[in-house]
Amino acid sequence: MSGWTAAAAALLLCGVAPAACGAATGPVRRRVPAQNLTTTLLSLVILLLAQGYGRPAYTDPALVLAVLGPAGTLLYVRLLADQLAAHPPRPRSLLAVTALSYTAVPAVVLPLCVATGPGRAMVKLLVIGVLLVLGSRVAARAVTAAVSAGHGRTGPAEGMSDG
Amino acid sequence: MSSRLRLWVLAAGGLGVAVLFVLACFDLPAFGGLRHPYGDRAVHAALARHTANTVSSVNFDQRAFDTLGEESILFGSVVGTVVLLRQTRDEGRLPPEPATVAPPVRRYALIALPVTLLIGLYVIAHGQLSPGGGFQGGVVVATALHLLYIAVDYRALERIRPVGLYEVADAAGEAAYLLVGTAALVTGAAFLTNFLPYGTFNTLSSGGTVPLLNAAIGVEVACGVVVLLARFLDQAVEIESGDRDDEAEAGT
Amino acid sequence: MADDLPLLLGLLLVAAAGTAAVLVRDPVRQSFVLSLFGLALALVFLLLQAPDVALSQLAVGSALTPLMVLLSVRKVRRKARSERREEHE
Amino acid sequence: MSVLPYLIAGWLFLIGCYGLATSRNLIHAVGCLAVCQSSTYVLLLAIGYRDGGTAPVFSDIAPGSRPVVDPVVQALTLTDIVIGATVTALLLSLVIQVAKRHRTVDPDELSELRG
Repeated sequence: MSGWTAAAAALLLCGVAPAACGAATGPVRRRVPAQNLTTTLLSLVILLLAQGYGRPAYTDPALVLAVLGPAGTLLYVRLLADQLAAHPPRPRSLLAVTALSYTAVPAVVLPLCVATGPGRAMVKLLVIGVLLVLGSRVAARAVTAAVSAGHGRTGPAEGMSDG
Repeated sequence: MSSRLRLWVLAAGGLGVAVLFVLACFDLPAFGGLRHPYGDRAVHAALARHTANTVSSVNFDQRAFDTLGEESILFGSVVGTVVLLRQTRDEGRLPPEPATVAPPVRRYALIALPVTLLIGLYVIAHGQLSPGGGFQGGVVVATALHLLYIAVDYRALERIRPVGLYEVADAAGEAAYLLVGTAALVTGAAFLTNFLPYGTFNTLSSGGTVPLLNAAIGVEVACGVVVLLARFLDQAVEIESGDRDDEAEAGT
Repeated sequence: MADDLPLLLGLLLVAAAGTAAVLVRDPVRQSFVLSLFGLALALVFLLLQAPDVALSQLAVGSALTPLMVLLSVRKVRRKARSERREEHE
Repeated sequence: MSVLPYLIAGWLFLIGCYGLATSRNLIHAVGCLAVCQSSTYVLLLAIGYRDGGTAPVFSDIAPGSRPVVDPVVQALTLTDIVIGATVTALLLSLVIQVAKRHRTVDPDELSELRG
């Protein structure tokens, strides 16, 4: 097993699995940020595996996940805005999730860039990294915005408030 | 049947399946085994036809007829959903409420829309080379369009999404697949034979009819998913059952 | 054995996520678990050396399926809510 | 490890069936059906796996340089995932219709309605 694959397994065990647990249990306010964190970390795991198997072609799923993961999170925020506004997540935990992805993305992408060397593959890696950072940033912002919009509103206008 | 009895029947059936399945597992070729007769032949055939992505070659060349069947299931379920979720006579339409979107979210979604669209098209176009193809790329393209629903609101999405056109394009994708298959008949070969020149290995134009069929599937899947989601969004956002509390708005 | 470690982890993740997806009874909560299940499946497909299939699963599982489930829930609940309002009147 | 992936596939199928049979909400049942469906993907891909093999995609490796896994099962699975999503959509639209006509999505209440 190469070092890259070992790193992927470690990230899977210590990053993706706890994040997935957070997204699978608990209230909606925890699930939405945790879901976004899971997609970000899984995308990094895929990048590590691609390097470990020596197959640049395997980065395509990571690329797709880097754009569709935040899209999924934003959909959740949009459709569950009422529940998020009713029970807003703590700003500190949101900040922690964002900080975690901010550190994890460069910590994985930059060594991969060094390993691949300059070229088309490196540009692709950097694009994925930028998309991941932007995605996790906007996910946190969207949650905050949904919460403040919900407080400004008088009643649930649209959405799925639990009856 | 009482629910208790039902659970017992389920338990008996599940146990039977489990026992038989486990017994069968031990008779299956061991996981990770080295004997894959079909796989080896498929790889050989794909390389002979200059298609770098063997999976695409199997889907759109060696088993193209099977994919036609799969595509028809997709087409059928899109048509079924359209029929089931149409607006009935006793339902009225409420104009969707304009949503307020936070500026950073709007900016991100408006930037991500073309990027996602581009990635989807890349996935479709490189189907015969790298992982991807019409099925995956089509879904990505369709999802990209719905970023507009996140970025602005449902009314903006409706403006760029004439559902009728997408329905026509969906059918056109299905028809294109059939036409490419029929074109093979004109050259004297069997239905859906790969009749075009195979091209240079590992270039965009390689693989003969594979890129064409890939594109046809891409169009069909993308348009089919857009139509599907349009029906669901209509139901969830716009259509109200008019015989209840929305009599006033049911005029349209 | 060490070479199979990521695959083993992925398979266990899939089994756990699948079980959770069935045991979570509320459709909204289930949609979260289903999307995680899709992610875990995509990972296992990649570990089984099937990037095409992983791509397919990611495309479908990350946004499309949860969106359809959430929209259906919204429609069904809105129905129930307008009904309840009617009963109160 | 030699049968574990097969067993996981079997487990997914059984747990999905259990969920289908005990579900109190049709939308939840559709999700359980998706779990059942996924078991076939895991089983098929596990059968096509080869130790030390890599994906049968030759855009970045030379053909013949490394052993590859079975592409046929991958092709079968790949199309079915997308088809499965549209079939899920069809089922969900049936659920919406049921909710419209019978004002409930609980299968038990629905069978009571039939008498």
